[in-house]
Amino acid sequence: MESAVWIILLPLLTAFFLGIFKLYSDKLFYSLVIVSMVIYLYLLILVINDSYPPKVYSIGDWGLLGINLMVDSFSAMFLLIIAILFITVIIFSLNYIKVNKHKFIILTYVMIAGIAGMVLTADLFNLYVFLEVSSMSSYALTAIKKTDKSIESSFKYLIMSTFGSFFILLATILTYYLTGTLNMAEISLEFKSVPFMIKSTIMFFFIFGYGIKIGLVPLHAWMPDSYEASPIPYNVLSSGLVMKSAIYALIRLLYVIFGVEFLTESGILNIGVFWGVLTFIIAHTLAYQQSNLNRLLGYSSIAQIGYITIGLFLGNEKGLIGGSFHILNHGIMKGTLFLVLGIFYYSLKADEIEDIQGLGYKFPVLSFTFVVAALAIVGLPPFNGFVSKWLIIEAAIEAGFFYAAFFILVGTFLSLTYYLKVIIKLYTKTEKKTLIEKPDLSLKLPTFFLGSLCILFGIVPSLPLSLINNIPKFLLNNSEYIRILLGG
Amino acid sequence: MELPYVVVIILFCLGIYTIIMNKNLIKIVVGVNIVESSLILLLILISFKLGGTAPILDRKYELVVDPIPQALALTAIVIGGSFIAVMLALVIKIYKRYGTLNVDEIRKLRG
Amino acid sequence: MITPGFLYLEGALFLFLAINNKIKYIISFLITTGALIITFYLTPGYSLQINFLNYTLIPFRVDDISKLTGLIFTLSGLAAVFYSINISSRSNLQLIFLFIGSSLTVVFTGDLFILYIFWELMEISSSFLIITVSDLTKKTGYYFFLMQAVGGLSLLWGVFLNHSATGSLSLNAIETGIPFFMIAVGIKLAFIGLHTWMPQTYSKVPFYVTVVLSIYTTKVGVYVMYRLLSGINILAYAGLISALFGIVMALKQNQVRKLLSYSIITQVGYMVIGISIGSAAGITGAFFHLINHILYKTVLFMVAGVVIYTTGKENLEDLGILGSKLPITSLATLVAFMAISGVPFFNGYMSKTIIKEALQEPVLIWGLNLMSFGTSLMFLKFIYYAFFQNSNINLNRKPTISMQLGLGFLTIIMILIGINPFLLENLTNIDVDINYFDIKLMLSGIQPFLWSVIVFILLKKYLVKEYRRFIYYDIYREMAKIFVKIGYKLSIYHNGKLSKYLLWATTTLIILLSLLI
Amino acid sequence: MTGGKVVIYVILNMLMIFLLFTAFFAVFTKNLLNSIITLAIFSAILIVIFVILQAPDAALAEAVIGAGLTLAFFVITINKTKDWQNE
Amino acid sequence: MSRVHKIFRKFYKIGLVLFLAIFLLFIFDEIQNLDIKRYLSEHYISEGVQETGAINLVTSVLYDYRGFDTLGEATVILTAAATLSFMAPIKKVKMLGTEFTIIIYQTIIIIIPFLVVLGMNLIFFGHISPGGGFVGGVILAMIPILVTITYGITFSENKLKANHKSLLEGIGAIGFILLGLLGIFAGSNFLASGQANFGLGNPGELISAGLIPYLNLMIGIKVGAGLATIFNSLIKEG
Repeated sequence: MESAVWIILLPLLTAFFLGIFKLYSDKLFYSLVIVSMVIYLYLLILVINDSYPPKVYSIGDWGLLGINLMVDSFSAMFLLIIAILFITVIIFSLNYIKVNKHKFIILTYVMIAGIAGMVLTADLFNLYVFLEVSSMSSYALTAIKKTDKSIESSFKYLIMSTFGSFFILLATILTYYLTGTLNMAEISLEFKSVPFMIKSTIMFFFIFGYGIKIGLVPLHAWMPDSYEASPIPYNVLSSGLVMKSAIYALIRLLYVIFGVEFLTESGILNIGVFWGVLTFIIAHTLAYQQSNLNRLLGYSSIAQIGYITIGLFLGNEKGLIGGSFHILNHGIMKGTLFLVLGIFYYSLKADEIEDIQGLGYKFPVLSFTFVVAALAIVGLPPFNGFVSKWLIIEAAIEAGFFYAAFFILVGTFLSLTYYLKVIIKLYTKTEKKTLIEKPDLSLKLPTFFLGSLCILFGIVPSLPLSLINNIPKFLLNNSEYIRILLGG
Repeated sequence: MELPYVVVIILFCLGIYTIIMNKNLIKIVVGVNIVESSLILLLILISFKLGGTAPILDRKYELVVDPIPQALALTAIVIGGSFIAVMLALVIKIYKRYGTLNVDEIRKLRG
Repeated sequence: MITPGFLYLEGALFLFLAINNKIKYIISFLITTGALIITFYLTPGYSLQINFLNYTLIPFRVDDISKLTGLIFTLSGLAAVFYSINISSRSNLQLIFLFIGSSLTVVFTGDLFILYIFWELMEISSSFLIITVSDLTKKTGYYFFLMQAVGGLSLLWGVFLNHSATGSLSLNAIETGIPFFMIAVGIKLAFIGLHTWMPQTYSKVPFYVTVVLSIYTTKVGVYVMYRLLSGINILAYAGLISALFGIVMALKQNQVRKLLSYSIITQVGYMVIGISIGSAAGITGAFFHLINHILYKTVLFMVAGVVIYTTGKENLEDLGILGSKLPITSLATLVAFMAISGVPFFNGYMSKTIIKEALQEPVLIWGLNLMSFGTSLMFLKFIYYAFFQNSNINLNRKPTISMQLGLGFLTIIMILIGINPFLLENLTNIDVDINYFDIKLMLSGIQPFLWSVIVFILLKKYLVKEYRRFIYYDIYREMAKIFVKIGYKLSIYHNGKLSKYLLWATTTLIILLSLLI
Repeated sequence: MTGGKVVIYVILNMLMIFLLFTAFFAVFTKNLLNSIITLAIFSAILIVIFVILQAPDAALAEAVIGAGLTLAFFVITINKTKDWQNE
Repeated sequence: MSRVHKIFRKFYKIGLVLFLAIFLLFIFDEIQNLDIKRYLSEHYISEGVQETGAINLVTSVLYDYRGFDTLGEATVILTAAATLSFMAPIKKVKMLGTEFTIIIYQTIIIIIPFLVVLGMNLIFFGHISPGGGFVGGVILAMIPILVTITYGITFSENKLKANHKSLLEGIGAIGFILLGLLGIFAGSNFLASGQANFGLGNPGELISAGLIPYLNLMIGIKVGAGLATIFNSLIKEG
């Protein structure tokens, strides 16, 4: 299992080398970007392939004394998202980004390293450190356009998210104080003897801290701003990876450290489901009001996070599968939407709803991709969003949360209202617009790739599900996970 | 309950209070700094054992304080320092763009 | 997989190859006739299964009713496609193929999952057809799509409830969630109260789209109603009420396609009554009526289309173009009129008779008479404008050959069925032992028509006079207004003040912590 | 415990009180420069506390980063934004 | 916004914070009277010196047991430096614009060598005495910072180019990872020094503790360069 650590090291090394190369030669810079990207893809596939049964990699060969990385199906699913989105975004941004291109690519690599660390690590403080790495690069990427709005949104993001990470750090310290260790498995063994009150307090600190980074209503307020003001390739990663990595870490902590029995008895599952419903209802209602497309898609991302939260907080097998599948699908669908929007912005600086009027006849294929992704994210068959929503609703009914299941359908209707608004504007004829710049293949290819995945995963959902179906084994009964992590 | 922990809690809440209460950006950063210091102090406190010596074992020792939280504290200090640097840079930028340090007047993004 | 539905769906794909018109004709001809032939040679009882996400689904299953419906769908599909093939653009033709294909799949499906999926596909394709077909129909398409989406989602919710209760996805085991199925079907059927999408849509979109939509949308609703909710007697009275409502509304219209769409509501009333009786005779009558109704209503919409195509206007006065100037169209109009008002020796008569024979309750029987009375009344208005009102409009272009082909084709079939009603029975070996040409039946069938003629002659000046556009209160728009208002209030709250956001965050934290105490 | 330890203990608690005072002053003073300087004193007291708590590494790090660099950053910020009247 | 409303908001916020404080007090009080286990740190204290060869346990934890965290925080500093450097505009801005007396200038020149020695000392004796890469690096970073403060940004940028700083930073970071990779090449895992039996030497000497001194050096270079970059960019802000 040598390659697990490379998942984190390769982007870091690449970023550092790029930092040196950008001083000297552009050719070297871009060739290194391409090469490392290809190698990284290969490594990811390698790790994803032998992710079952889970493997443990111990940094410095210290075993339980040091930091361990662990790859199980949940992390493998997330690595799959990284593999899909990261590659496409890098290819896309090679031509798209105009200002601070080198810095953008370097920071993206750093962010990917941080996210990979969050995904793989099995150590509490290490999780915090990598969270800070990815957050720091996210603030930088949000501010990278250096316009007023981007600076402002980056500052808001920074303050809010630091506010959250205080509580994460506090909870981490308390956990160490109570258990004397930082390894997740040992913590969860020690936690058996910790009184209920303190345990649930620590849990609430974790939930609050990560909730700000996830963007659950009403902790979401920084998020649409950052979407509106940051470059579109980063928006893809932000909606696909940053929010998702936070919810990944939260779920990992809740299910592995605290265990599902504690979650049920402390009633956090009900709170989570209710919170998810609240989140997507309010986010959909707000998204209808937006005139800026980035902002609209941002609110829609918050809403989708609501669905994912419901799925993952149901605490049953189907729910975990559906939620994880929706994480993957939402990354793909929102990525497609953002990339199409990016091409529109690239070719005629259009990011308001008014500006895209009539583009359906100027870019027929791109608009078709947009429509497909929009219908998929609304959750209409036969696209991938429908399958995961079906799974989530079924799980909700199975767990007895009928109101959640019903409101998911209401949310589907609400999301249709604003996406249909955009689509109709897209297909409303208007006077000729002049292209500022013609989009070339390196912009269109990633977009079509993601769009085709929307249809493929909708018609043949068994492809990703074969990987995802193993997830509940190690989350629902964490004893399995603990046994493997302890090297038993 | 010992006084130092009370101090830690008071500092923590004071920082939170500053962040959510104060309208001045620099004051907000000051609050962030105070919260981080309080957390570092907490780390050092939980590492401390009465009568323990520093974790540098070049002489005879009978009781040594816990080295792990100190290492974590080091990490936390460095991370906090870099965060504060970024925050201050953003504050300067915002001041140059918006001409104000009042947090409520920085609202080009809304809705 | 060569089922008629999938044949149409593949046809939608093949049309990407259609670089010029000839290939377009060839592909459309092959697909439509092929589907017709396949459907004709289907053997009832045949079914196939696939596995999808640990369900076993039955995407294709044939029995008598579905074969009958499939036949009429493919037949009218052939007619509709050739009626509109010249006028519509290629992408719209693809959408039409998609629409027809998905409705055929719905007809032949064997479980709720596939049913839902293709139900949604129908609504998506039809909505995009409406949206992309012209610039005037954007708002209409938006309304249509949202309305249909509500139907689809309530169907889905019903499916979920039923699945969680019974654990099976089969069409026969409907136990819970009946109201949601009712809402779904009712929206498709343009039931009273849920009908608001229909008149505006059918009157705004181009006429060939109206033809296609009017063939499939409501009829699929009828078919699914038969599958899921047959034999719920109370629905018969509801169908009666909605039919009478349709008559009242139709008599107030002075635009051809609005009148026709309200008369659809009326005609659907017949089928709802027939299905809700639940007896075999009633269901057979309903489906024969479905066939006949598709035939003559399609013809009438095609006539309206010809009028629009030739004169460019579509008020009832413009029907004066009919008559000597358009011989074939006028003939078709007369036949369709006789058929729809249930005159013996025309096809409307037979199915109405079957339904009437299947009824027991006197209320329903009298309601049925009233319905046929009103129907012939409204179409007398139609005919009056068409022939008896001397008008001096002259056509500015001649109807295309393909239009007249589609028109004539259907008219001939209508006449055949009318003269030999046993044709349908032999075709789908269902026999209802009714002697259609028994004098008593014929009298009872002709009576409403004669009454309506008399009434029309007496009350002509009230019926023919110009009504202003009938204003009605649309509750759904009001709900939408409320939704938008709430959203506006919420977005005002996000006023960009960081301190406010932090306050929200802290409050959330405190709420979370106070849950512990 | 022995006398020395008692003395240390008392000193520690007094330093804690000072820490609180400095923190409150840094927060509630109107003049930004004062609050920054107070923050430096705050860090200084923190360093002493760390030393008393047997954490020389943390003390050094706090000295150079917390007291040194952060103060410099703050001073620069104040200097860049000094032409803004505080209320 | 009316005055009453304002006052209400103020008290509301104070109430929230007070609630939080009381809650935390309660929780800490609960925690105080639990028995705490420290077997991990006890293992470090008893075995750490033999296992890592570093006398300073904090350093051994920071660079050997939990070296991965150190890599992460080094990355954080690098990211911060990159962020500030792209946010800083190209044009140079004088800072305070105050002129110092000759004494200051001379003193700085005299101080610099001492700072170098101090920083290097802290770095290289990091595994023996308090200090280590971070502290030493900051001390090294003080040199360009002082130069900037006294002689102005232009002068210091001429003395030590920004490119060179970022080059140094990259070298430091890459060196850290490469040293870690030595472990893999030696047949063990990433960042293994003791396990991959690099000579631990006997504790207390300068050349001991396997990789730790070199890791210290790398981190020192990196942190120094990074913080100098951060400072200069902050000076150039606006």
